[in-house]
Amino acid sequence: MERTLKNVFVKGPISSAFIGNSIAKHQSKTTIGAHNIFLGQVRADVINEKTVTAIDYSAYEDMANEKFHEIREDAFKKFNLTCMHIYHSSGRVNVGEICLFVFVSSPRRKEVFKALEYIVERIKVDVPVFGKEIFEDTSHQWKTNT
Amino acid sequence: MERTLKNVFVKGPISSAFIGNSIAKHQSKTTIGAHNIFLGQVRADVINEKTVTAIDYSAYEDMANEKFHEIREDAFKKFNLTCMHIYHSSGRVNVGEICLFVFVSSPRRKEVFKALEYIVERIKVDVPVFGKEIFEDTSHQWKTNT
Amino acid sequence: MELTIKYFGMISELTSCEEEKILFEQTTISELLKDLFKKYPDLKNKDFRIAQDRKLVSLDSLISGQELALLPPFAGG
Amino acid sequence: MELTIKYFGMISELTSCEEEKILFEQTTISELLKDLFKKYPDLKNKDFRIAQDRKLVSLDSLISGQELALLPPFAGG
Repeated sequence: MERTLKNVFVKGPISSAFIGNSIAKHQSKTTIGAHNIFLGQVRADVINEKTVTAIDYSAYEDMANEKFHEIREDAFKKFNLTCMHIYHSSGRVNVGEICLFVFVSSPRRKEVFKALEYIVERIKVDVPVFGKEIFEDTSHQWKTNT
Repeated sequence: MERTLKNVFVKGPISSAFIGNSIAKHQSKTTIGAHNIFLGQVRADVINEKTVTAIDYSAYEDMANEKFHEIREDAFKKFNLTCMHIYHSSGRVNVGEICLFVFVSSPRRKEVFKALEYIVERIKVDVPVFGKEIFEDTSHQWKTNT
Repeated sequence: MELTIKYFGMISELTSCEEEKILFEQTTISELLKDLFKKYPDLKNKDFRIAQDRKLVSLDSLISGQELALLPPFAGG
Repeated sequence: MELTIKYFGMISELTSCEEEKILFEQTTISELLKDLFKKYPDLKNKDFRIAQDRKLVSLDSLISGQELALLPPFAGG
């Protein structure tokens, strides 16, 4: 089943209310037995004695949305999932705020654990998103995934 | 670090608003980089042509809270976690509603994946919780974890 | 001596009670179970484990606590 | 022929633009890069990969698309 290309990017941080609401929407899907949610949150890392206050995310959005789509298709093929949602911030996300929200659901728990880790690792490696870590003194450096 | 014994049980289903609120509370913890949330949802399983409409949960609560505490202590020892929360329903939870909410947070994503799966598997095996699956016609059967 | 026995899930359906206090003279769990099987013959066919003072114990354990519990298969989560 | 080149993250800081259109006669990515290194000498020291029409390509790939992108290390999530 081919799914249409979605825009994964949301402007600014992903709110806890949005996440709660997304969970609520799944209560009508009564074949689901297990949900697994990953949230990436911006850390106040200290780098050379300067503290990160925000990350400004940019992306090659056209390519990124294609990559998210590929990851989604691959995950649906590999795992028995009922549904899957991915949201990533673009623009400024302050420390303590959420920049990535991945949500998978399945009849069975074993599937969601495997699927969620697979999806998050693929996002880190495959998706052209760039992060400018902004320090208190407004200087910055570019984040690299490890 | 010894933590005090908490009561993990909440009466009835766990609401999406409660989960959203719990996420919001973690935004002040700026060493956290990754959250992982597991939600157990009651499935409308069809068993011998009858459809489950709810599960009525009961537990040996004193022992269960001790076991949850043990699992929590063991997980903090094994994994680099910033915090961990577990909530389980008691009483009636209808199909589509949430009966288990496990929430782990860490500076790093690798830790949360391992920790969450560990905790959920231990809960399934070690905690004396019992589930009466109630069918449309009000007959019932007792659920067993697989 | 007096002992509280708690029954859960499908076991409490069978015993028609969630808890009872009994006077006992047995020394091991399996000795005590013999009495319970007399009182509740269907219990023999059920799958359950036993906790003493909230810890799982084996059948040959000595009875030393105040509270026993008969626990059918777990179904949490 | 005309080609759009997109720059992202730390690369766009170095080029001081996010996108430019160039006329080119080169056949491979590495040929084109030689020209870009002349224009932006610091680019040589940077870690980046190249996408052609939104797919990663190697340096010896032929230029066949309309859009190239210079992508520094990814930092999503």
